[in-house]
Amino acid sequence: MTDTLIVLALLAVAACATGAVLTPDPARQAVVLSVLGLSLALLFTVLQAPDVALSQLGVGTAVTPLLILLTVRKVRRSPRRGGDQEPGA
Amino acid sequence: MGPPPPTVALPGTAQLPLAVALPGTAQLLPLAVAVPLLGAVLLVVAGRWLPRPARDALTMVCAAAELACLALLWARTDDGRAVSWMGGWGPPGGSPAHGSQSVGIVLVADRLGIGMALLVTVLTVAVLAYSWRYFDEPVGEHGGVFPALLLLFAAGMCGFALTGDLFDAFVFFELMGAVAYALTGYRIEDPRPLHGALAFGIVNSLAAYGSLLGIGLLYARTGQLGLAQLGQALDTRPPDLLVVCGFVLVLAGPLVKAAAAPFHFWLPDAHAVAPSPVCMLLSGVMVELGVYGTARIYWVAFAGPGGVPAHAFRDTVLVLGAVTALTGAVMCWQQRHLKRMLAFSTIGHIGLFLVGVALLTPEGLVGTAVYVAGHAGVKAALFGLCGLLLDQYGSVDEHGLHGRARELALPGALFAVGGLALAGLPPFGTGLGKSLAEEAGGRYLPGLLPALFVVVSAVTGGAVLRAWLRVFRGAGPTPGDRPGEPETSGEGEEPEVHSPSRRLPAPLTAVPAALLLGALVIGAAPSVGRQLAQAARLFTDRVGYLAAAYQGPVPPAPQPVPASDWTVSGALLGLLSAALAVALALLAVHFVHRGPGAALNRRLVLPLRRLHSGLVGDYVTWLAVGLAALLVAFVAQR
Amino acid sequence: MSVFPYLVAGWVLLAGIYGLATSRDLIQSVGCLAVAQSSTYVLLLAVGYRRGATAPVFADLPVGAPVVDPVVQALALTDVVVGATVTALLLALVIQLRKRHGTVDPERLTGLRG
Amino acid sequence: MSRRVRLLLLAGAGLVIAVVFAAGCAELPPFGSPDHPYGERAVAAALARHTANVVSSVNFDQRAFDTLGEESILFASVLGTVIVLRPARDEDRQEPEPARVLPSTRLFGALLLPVTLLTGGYLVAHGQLSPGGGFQGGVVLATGLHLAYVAADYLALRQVRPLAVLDVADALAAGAFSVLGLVGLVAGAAFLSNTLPLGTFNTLSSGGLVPVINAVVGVEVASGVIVLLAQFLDQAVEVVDR
Amino acid sequence: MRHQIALALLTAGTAALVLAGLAVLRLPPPFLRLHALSLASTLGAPLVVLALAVQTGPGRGAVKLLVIGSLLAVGGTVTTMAVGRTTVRRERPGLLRGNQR
Amino acid sequence: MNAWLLAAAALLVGTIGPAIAVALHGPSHRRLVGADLAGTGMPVVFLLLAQGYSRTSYQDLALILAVLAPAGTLVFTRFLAGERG
Repeated sequence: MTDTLIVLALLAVAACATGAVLTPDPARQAVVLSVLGLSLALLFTVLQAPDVALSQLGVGTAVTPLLILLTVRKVRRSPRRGGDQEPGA
Repeated sequence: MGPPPPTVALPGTAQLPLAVALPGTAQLLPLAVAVPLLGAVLLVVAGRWLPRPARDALTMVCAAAELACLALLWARTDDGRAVSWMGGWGPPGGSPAHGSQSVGIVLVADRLGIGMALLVTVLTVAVLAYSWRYFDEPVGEHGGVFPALLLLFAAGMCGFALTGDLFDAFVFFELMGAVAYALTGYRIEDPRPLHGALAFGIVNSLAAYGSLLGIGLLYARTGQLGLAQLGQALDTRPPDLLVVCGFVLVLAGPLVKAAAAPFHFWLPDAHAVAPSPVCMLLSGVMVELGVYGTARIYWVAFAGPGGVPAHAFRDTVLVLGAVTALTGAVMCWQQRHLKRMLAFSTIGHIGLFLVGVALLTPEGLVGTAVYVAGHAGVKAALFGLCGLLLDQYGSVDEHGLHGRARELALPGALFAVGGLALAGLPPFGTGLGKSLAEEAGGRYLPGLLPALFVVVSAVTGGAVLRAWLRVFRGAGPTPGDRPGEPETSGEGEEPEVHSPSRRLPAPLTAVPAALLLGALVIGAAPSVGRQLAQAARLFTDRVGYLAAAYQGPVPPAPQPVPASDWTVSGALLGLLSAALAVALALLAVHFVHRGPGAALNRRLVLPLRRLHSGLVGDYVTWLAVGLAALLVAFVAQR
Repeated sequence: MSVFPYLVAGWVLLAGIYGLATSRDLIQSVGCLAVAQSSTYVLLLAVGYRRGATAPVFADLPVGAPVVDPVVQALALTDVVVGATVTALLLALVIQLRKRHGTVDPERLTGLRG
Repeated sequence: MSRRVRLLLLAGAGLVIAVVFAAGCAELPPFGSPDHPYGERAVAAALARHTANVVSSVNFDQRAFDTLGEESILFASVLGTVIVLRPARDEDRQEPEPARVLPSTRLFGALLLPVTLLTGGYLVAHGQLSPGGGFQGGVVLATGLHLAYVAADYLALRQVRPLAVLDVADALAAGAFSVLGLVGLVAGAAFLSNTLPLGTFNTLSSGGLVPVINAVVGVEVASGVIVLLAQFLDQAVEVVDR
Repeated sequence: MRHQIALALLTAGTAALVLAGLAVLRLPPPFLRLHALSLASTLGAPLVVLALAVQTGPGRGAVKLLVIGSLLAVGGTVTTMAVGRTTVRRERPGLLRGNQR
Repeated sequence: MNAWLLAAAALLVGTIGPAIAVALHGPSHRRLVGADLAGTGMPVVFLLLAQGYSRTSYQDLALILAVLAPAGTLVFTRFLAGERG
């Protein structure tokens, strides 16, 4: 059973990581990265590393995506390249 | 259960009578890291209130304390090693038999490691003196941040040089990396520094993560993180693919830091654009620490029977070094952006250092050590002089500055001397190092390796002399632009200081002069070479390192102390490369349009220049290609 | 199963490298760098795992119970901090770069070449 | 280098790396193997020092020097970010407008803010007993503070965030770590040695130096991350080109 | 007996959460997906938490679980509303003309 | 093998899996639905794991996530809505 859980968590991590690098738009990537952070935290928990999982929750799901989002917002709001919205939105 | 018996590590060396007042040898090691850290904190806290002179003085005091600490350490270690277990977590019971049973981090300093740390600190002091009146630094809230970052940089580099633990080395690697990215992007008003800093940051971080993966693999195999413990544990079974894979991955970080081709692309981008005082540190010592790290990791952990075979390391790194040296030299010759030219010349010399290390002999190592020390002085002086040009004319473009710096007599003379010293003119340290390394290389590949040394140092020195002739002497016609070719011009730089009409500040000339003098002393004073020769012998003594890290009695080093004196052939070769450099420079300046090499240029040089595209994606690709090539090379020679 | 976790770590690293090499947006590059870094966590913690063991926290555990390797966890913890701060620094550089260059597309940054 | 060439090179290199890495992994001890010599030693050492959370013991006692380096990286990155994002000569600050927020969001944020701060404090305080510690708690504290931004707006956040104080706190905490190391030297032991009384196993004050370093790290991480996020928020919300 | 109740609650909660997951996956219209979200946070998660609390029995542990459960329910509801608002703005800008900028 | 771990595995397949799948496709606000679902489902998984491994201290993970995940989602909705402030 524990092995099944570990395999599931590993698959989630691999899927999210692959999805994150294949997402060219940074705002969308930020969403995927936050899910990647969650999957990593899950993996760490099933690997019996709650300490690392906790910091991953803080960093991976909150701080890093927030920083990326703030950067995206700053970059998109700068006036020198007006009207540059998220493609497909 | 009670607390374990205190396992306080005591130094293996005799205590001087002074030791009552001064910290013990083992205590000096962590102090060398803690002093600049504390200094940085002080500066950040006090910097917002202190006026600039007080801040500069405080910075100097911290750097001087660090210097004193390391000098004391150098004096105390003599022909031995200082060992310090952090937190007192040494081998249980302090017994060497349990050396592999410790849980802590060990700092191990021999004179090469201390020497690197000393070099870091001396250059930091020089940089602080240089930037005394250099920047218009931000005031108020951000006051003191620049010197604080410099001190943190020094702490990171010293920690990396002194640590005897692989993961700890990674941490300090990242510390110097993070500070270096910030310092490179320091001039935010100019777009190019930010571009260069970003390429630097991404490529270096990626390589560091590669290193960490390697550390993970090696930990899984051995259950150790200390270099000595790791080496001993690896020796318990024959090497396999895992060891090769771990070795190459671990080396990714140091080799990228050392800018070995094809991991070097970030370096010219970063060094061309970083503030000149920062370039002095980056080119003078940080890049060399990559070579140092490579050598240390190989020697302690992988030189045993369970590691990587010596012939594999020697041949692979020799090729790597030669490719790096040639790439650096060719690209250096092509530059008109003076700082970028110096950056490529650093790559050329790094290639030579790698060749010297790859010989795996104390002779090659002492040559490299002297060369590194001399090169640090010369290269830092040249970057300082470029900063002076930037300060006075707002440009570092060889073509744009043509003849404009005629009135700067003393800086001009220093620049010329720097070029000659870079080419290996005796009796500069660069010349002595080159001669020693040539001799050691000649014993392995007669003719070929000495020729490599002569050619690379002549071309890089020649490029500097060419720039000197044009910028400071106004010689020859002004070269035209080369349309359609990839090129970085040095014009339109945001000046680093915003009062260009002022008088030339004295430190901008005095510091380069002092640095050149230092490079001269390294070559001319025989005691420097002799001490480094002893240090090199100690460095190559793996058994001794392991014993010292385990706090056991250290057997005397088996090899004899390598020679470290000038030889006639070495001096002649130094003169030859200096003469070649002068000839190349004169040819380039006066016969600029009549080159027979136009076809060669189009076929070979232009594609090479195109590869330096400034694209992070390309650089990452080359990083992967380089790693794959190293893997193939080491697997094939297993 | 005996090597699958290690292979996932390798896969994540290669995915990160691929993302970095093909990225057309520097913010996205920094995200890819974070992905590449997560491979190190996966490898370290996989190395430290021990079947049938639990977390090395003895507050609610009898002394002597089998636990997984605490050292790699400490290393991974250090690594997480390092990664987050370096990401922040790189993103700060991207912001300034955008201000000065007007673009975050690496292909349009042509100031440094040759 | 064209995109095609780059991809081809990358594919080739990736293939080689993948093959060698996989072959190397095959030589590793199989996943989940019971053999962890360093881990065993670390567990014994932590128990001997009365620290229930062995990871905290490794981070703050046995390998505290790593953590010193790590905190310096944090400190340096915060400094670097502050200096890179410092206001340039051609930029202005613009007072942000109050934002419109759903009433449910506002209420939720106001409720959650104290809960988050409490949770963060709890995580820091229990670092040597249960999973968590200075780093994790610090991040939660810092993120929690930004709930004020989510729930109300930037103006509200600025009122609960004494940035200058946090700036200094970050630096002082970084310095305190080194000073704690020096305490060992002054006491005649090694750098960063655990010279404090070890206390009773499984209580808040057990572990000697561990809870102290833990608290210092908590302060540094919390203030550092807040300053870091503040820089980015400033950029995203306040700073405009002139 | 307590264990049986816990298992029953667990089964129900898990079923609700899985149903929500499948619904999010299978329902193409974005607004219907939001219903699935609220199913997860207001029914699935609290049921599972309740199961755990029943299994733990009265005491501090159960209180902590219930606190977490209520946080989940409240947080899930609030975020669902916020996600809903964003979805509306992006997909049907006309619906919320008053809030448009 | 116990019921709690079994339920956790079921949630991973039935809830987290679809959440990841949704988070990997479409424009940001649709991905957000997946992220939100993962943010709701994952704390439950953590609680189940804590019970299944008989380690109550793992519950802190769920607590932290229950506090942080809504904050993260709210930040996303705020920025993706394209409003200022």
